[in-house]
Amino acid sequence: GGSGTKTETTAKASEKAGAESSATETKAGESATGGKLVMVTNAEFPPYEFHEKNEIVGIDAEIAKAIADKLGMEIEIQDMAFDSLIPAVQTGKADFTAAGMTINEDRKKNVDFTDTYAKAAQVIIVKEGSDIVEPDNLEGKKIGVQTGTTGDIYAADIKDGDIKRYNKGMDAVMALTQDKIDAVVIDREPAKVFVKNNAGLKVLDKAFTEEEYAIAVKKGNTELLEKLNGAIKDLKDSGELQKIVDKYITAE
Amino acid sequence: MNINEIGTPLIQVQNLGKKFGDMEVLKDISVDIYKGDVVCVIGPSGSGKSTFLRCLNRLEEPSGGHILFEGTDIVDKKTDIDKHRQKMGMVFQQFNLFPHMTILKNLTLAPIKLQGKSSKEAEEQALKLLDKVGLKDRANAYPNQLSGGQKQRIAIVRALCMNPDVMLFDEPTSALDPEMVGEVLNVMRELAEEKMTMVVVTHEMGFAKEVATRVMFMDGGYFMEENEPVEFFENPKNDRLKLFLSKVL
Amino acid sequence: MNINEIGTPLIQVQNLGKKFGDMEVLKDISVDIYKGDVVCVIGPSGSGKSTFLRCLNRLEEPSGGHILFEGTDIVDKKTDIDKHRQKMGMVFQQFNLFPHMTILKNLTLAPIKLQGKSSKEAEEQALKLLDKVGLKDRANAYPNQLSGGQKQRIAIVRALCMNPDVMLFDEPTSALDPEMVGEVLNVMRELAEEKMTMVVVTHEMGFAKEVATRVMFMDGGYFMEENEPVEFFENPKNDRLKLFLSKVL
Amino acid sequence: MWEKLRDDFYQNFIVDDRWKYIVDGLQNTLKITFFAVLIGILLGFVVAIIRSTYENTGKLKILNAICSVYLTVIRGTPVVVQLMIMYFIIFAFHDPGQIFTAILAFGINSGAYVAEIFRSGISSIERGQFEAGRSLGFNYAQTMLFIIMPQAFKNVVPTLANEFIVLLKETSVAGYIGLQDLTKGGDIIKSRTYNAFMPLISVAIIYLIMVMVFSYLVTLLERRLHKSEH
Amino acid sequence: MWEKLRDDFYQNFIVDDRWKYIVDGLQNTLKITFFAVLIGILLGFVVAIIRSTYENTGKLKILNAICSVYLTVIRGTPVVVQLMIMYFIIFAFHDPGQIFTAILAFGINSGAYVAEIFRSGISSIERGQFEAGRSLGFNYAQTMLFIIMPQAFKNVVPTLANEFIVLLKETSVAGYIGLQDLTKGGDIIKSRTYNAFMPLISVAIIYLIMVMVFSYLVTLLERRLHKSEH
Ligand SMILES: Nc1ncnc2c1ncn2[C@@H]1O[C@H](COP(=O)(O)OP(=O)(O)OP(=O)(O)O)[C@@H](O)[C@H]1O
Ligand SMILES: Nc1ncnc2c1ncn2[C@@H]1O[C@H](COP(=O)(O)OP(=O)(O)OP(=O)(O)O)[C@@H](O)[C@H]1O
Ligand SMILES: [Mg+2]
Ligand SMILES: [Mg+2]
Repeated sequence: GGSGTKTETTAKASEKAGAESSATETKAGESATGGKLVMVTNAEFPPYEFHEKNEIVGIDAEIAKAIADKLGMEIEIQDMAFDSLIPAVQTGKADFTAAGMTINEDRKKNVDFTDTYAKAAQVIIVKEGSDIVEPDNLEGKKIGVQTGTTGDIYAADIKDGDIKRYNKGMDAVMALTQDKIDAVVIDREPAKVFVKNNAGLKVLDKAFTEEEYAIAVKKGNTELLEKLNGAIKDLKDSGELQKIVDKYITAE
Repeated sequence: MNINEIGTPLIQVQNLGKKFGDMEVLKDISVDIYKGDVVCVIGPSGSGKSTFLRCLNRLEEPSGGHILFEGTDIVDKKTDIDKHRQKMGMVFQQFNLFPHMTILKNLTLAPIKLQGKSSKEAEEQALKLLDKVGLKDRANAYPNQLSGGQKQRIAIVRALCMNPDVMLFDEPTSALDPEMVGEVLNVMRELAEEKMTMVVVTHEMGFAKEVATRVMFMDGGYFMEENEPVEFFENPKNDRLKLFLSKVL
Repeated sequence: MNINEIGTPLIQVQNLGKKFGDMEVLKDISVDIYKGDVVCVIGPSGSGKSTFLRCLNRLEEPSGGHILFEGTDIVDKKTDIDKHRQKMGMVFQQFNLFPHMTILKNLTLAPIKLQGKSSKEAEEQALKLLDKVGLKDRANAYPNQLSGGQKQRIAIVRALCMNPDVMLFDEPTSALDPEMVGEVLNVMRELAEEKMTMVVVTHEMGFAKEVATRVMFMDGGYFMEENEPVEFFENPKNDRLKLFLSKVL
Repeated sequence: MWEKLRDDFYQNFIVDDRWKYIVDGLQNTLKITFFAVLIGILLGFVVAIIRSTYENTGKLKILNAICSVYLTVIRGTPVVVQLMIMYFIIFAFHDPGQIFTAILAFGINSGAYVAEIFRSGISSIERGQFEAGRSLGFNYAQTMLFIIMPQAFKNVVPTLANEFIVLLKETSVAGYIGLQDLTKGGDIIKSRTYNAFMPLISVAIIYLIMVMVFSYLVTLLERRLHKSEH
Repeated sequence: MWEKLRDDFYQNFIVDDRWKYIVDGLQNTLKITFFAVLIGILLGFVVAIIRSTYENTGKLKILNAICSVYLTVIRGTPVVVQLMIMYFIIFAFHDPGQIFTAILAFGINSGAYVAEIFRSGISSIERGQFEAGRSLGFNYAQTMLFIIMPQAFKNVVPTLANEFIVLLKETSVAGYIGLQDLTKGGDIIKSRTYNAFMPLISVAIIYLIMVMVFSYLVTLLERRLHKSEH
């Protein structure tokens, strides 16, 4: 993160937002605030976004900061439940959301997505020694997901699946370690982090689905969308994007 | 008959009726109360004594009839009843002193707020009256620090502080321990001697006999009998009154 | 002196003391109550009359002294007080009928549960007693459907249904409308005529004069004076008693 | 406007049978509430008896101390924290199912409040009733059983019935342990349709209707108790 | 065991200054609770006055009807649903900040309960007080102002103080709108350390201490009010 783009934890940040947005009320436009971009995310999704040292950090957070730097704007990151992210963007509470969000048709109806910035997949976490070895084994099992994620949406199609929807991926993982459920379907990178931090868990080799992440903005906000796409392209071309990803992912 | 019957009555009750829902508690009551009258109302429980008294200052809204107080029909909705109530002191069985104020504050609140008296003026008057009932030294006490008899004497003084033209009493001694009844009745007796007009609902037959100018027997929503005290108690005519007197005397 | 002073007393109160915290309400009281005695206790409010009466069946735990009831010291913690209470009927100022039961159930509950009587037996006795107080037709009513005087008569019958050896009354008519006092006193009068042993805290001087075998004046935690009713009321010796009588008579 | 509402309705409830989230959630909400109330009443009753007995007789000292701790802890912490502790800590190594966990957590929570309802019910019975019982010769337990309890219970029935309403609303945080109750049902729809209005308002209306119907029943009950002759 | 606890403590609170999540969260919790109570008392007072006036005099009919709807809706739905409606629907197009939204939602919720506290405070004053005031010649408003309200207010002060405790616990669901309150603070730590015990129990203990301290203050207050001579 560069200077002047320090993220803050939600509470402080939002207070500041309140104060500043009233000060810059005159600048009516698509963006919720003036010279500042408000991003919402669900900061329980390592390595893409998570709390560390009273900041929200992670791949998405850093990409967002880099984009803001490119656009010469300030960035402010707010944390909320995953299923609230799109409503927050739709209602203008935030300018965009970068939250390891997969592009899908339903979402496209409600928000506009930028070009993708990462490949992703929904994978299956199980306990070591589990009899679940591939996606087809999930039939009839208790499956934990995070409410509103693509994992949740696709898991709903599993035959006889007993879906337990948690507000946070971590709660699903904790339920798995406590044998309350049989498997967790969640995005690959967070899955790796969870498995690393919790002994006795593993990620199945075969992914549940393959997909792509993108940033979402309010429907019709083409001005911002184009700016974001431009910035993402720059970041990709300059290799900066890869550097950010490497910092969080390939280190292990 | 009545020695006080001179000039127009202070209170003229005309065809007063009061219903609670379907229950007719007062039925077509007409009675005149003159200046200086001490009217004692007796009768069995539930006969409507309190209701009658409370209609007099419209604490109960009459269902029919008129009550002329100093010439004004106070049953009329257009009458500013608050104004007339200032001239009608009321004393309750349960005292109803204001527990969050000192005695002095209890006595001066209404004169100050309603009659525009200065604190000083109001307090002087209050202390004078307190002295008369022997409670001057309790001026700064709170009601809960007083005995029942003391509370009731304060309640009487509170009403007197407004310089009322008539005093209404609803069983003022019924909530008192027996040895305190006397001190309250004494205050009322003095009031009567000073020619205060009074309407007193009471079970104290001795008081009625001695102090009243007229005693009225209420039963079933009517005044069944009315007379001077001696005649009333020694020569009751109505059967129900006879029965009632046989029980309580 | 006392016509009933034959044999051992039914209740022997010896050096009875009672404190509430630091306040000594009863101070070293000794008195004997004989079979057939009708003891009336009078005195100013707060003098300890109720406390004395309630110590007699240990509704209040005495702080000192002994109470021998039929020879057993009921102050002793080892005594099964529940057993002795069955022999001591108690009548309260506030009636304390059980509002969730019919009159008949009120009367038969204790005899059935405590004396092992059959329902039939208990009901027969209850109805007989109800008849005596003129309330047989209300057997299936609930307490709230009765007047105060009726309630108190039922409360007396409830105590009588246990065939007690003594009846304790705590101001049984103080909560009643005046015209209902008589009916309750009549029942008590009959009981006295049947030689029931009774201890009665009361403000009804007429009753005490007429019915009591002994009248006691309590003040400041002592019995200040005790005498036969005529002497007691006509020749009071104690100054405080004189003052008290002057107020209430 | 009308068009839009109809379209929203279609999107939020008809497509993919999304109304099922609501219906399933409602069932769970009712199930949890009902059983939690039962546990709460049972627990509260026992605690109230222990505390009243201790207050009146000085007996049951240790049980009373335990009850005090229970009341302090449960009344001193938010129910959602209790729920999570129940799920992630107490049942860390054994899973009795989310519904059961929720029932237990809400039941134990409710018990602490019901205990106070019962206790105030008992102490609302005039002391004279107790004395009348004792003076007839009944012992403490008999007096409670025959005389105090029947009256106390009648007094608190409406308040107890109200506890159902209180719990109905409280269970709305059950989603914290991944359980799909009514509120979570709305949440799930919201996460599918990215539309907050329709699911949230619908959920609110369903709660409102349930509370109003139940309040009405409580009123009827109160009136009947009032009318009954005793 | 002891070692493990110390280690857990270090992991959960010391590493990365994680205790800050708790402290920040606690601040938000207190801030929300405090201001929500203020709003609640203000709102509840106004509503209670309107309803009492209507009951006693038949005036203010329309205001009274509005109050009825307010009470029914707020008391008929869970606070967490109200919070989400406030955030996602009512403030859909203008964001006053999460803290402000929470304060408003909890304040409006509290107001409905406080109104009932006030109303029962008013109706706990014996009718005789009202009649004594009126019979001296005071009008309705004067009687309320000089005689009823001062007594009612004194009666309900402890219950009002209690409302602070109630709200303190209720704000634990503020995390639903992404706000970092005390409970959410513990959640964040939990999501970093994969350890439920230490953060959850710590959060519970902090709530418990706050509630106990505040309850104690309420008791002191009650005693003082009781002692005061009036
Ligand atoms: N507010 C009310 N609503 C309905 N009924 C009432 C009301 N006030 C009084 N009553 C009924 O009106 C009748 C007369 O009551 P009132 O209080 O005037 O009697 P009373 O003669 O004063 O009796 P007491 O000697 O017991 O005071 C009673 O039957 C009573 O129940
Ligand atoms: N449970 C109690 N705790 C503390 N003090 C009490 C208690 N019961 C009675 N007292 C006090 O003991 C004193 C005597 O009370 P008691 O009820 O025996 O008087 P009493 O003669 O029956 O009066 P009354 O005629 O008013 O019934 C009073 O000062 C009273 O305040
Ligand atoms: Mg009356
Ligand atoms: Mg007494």
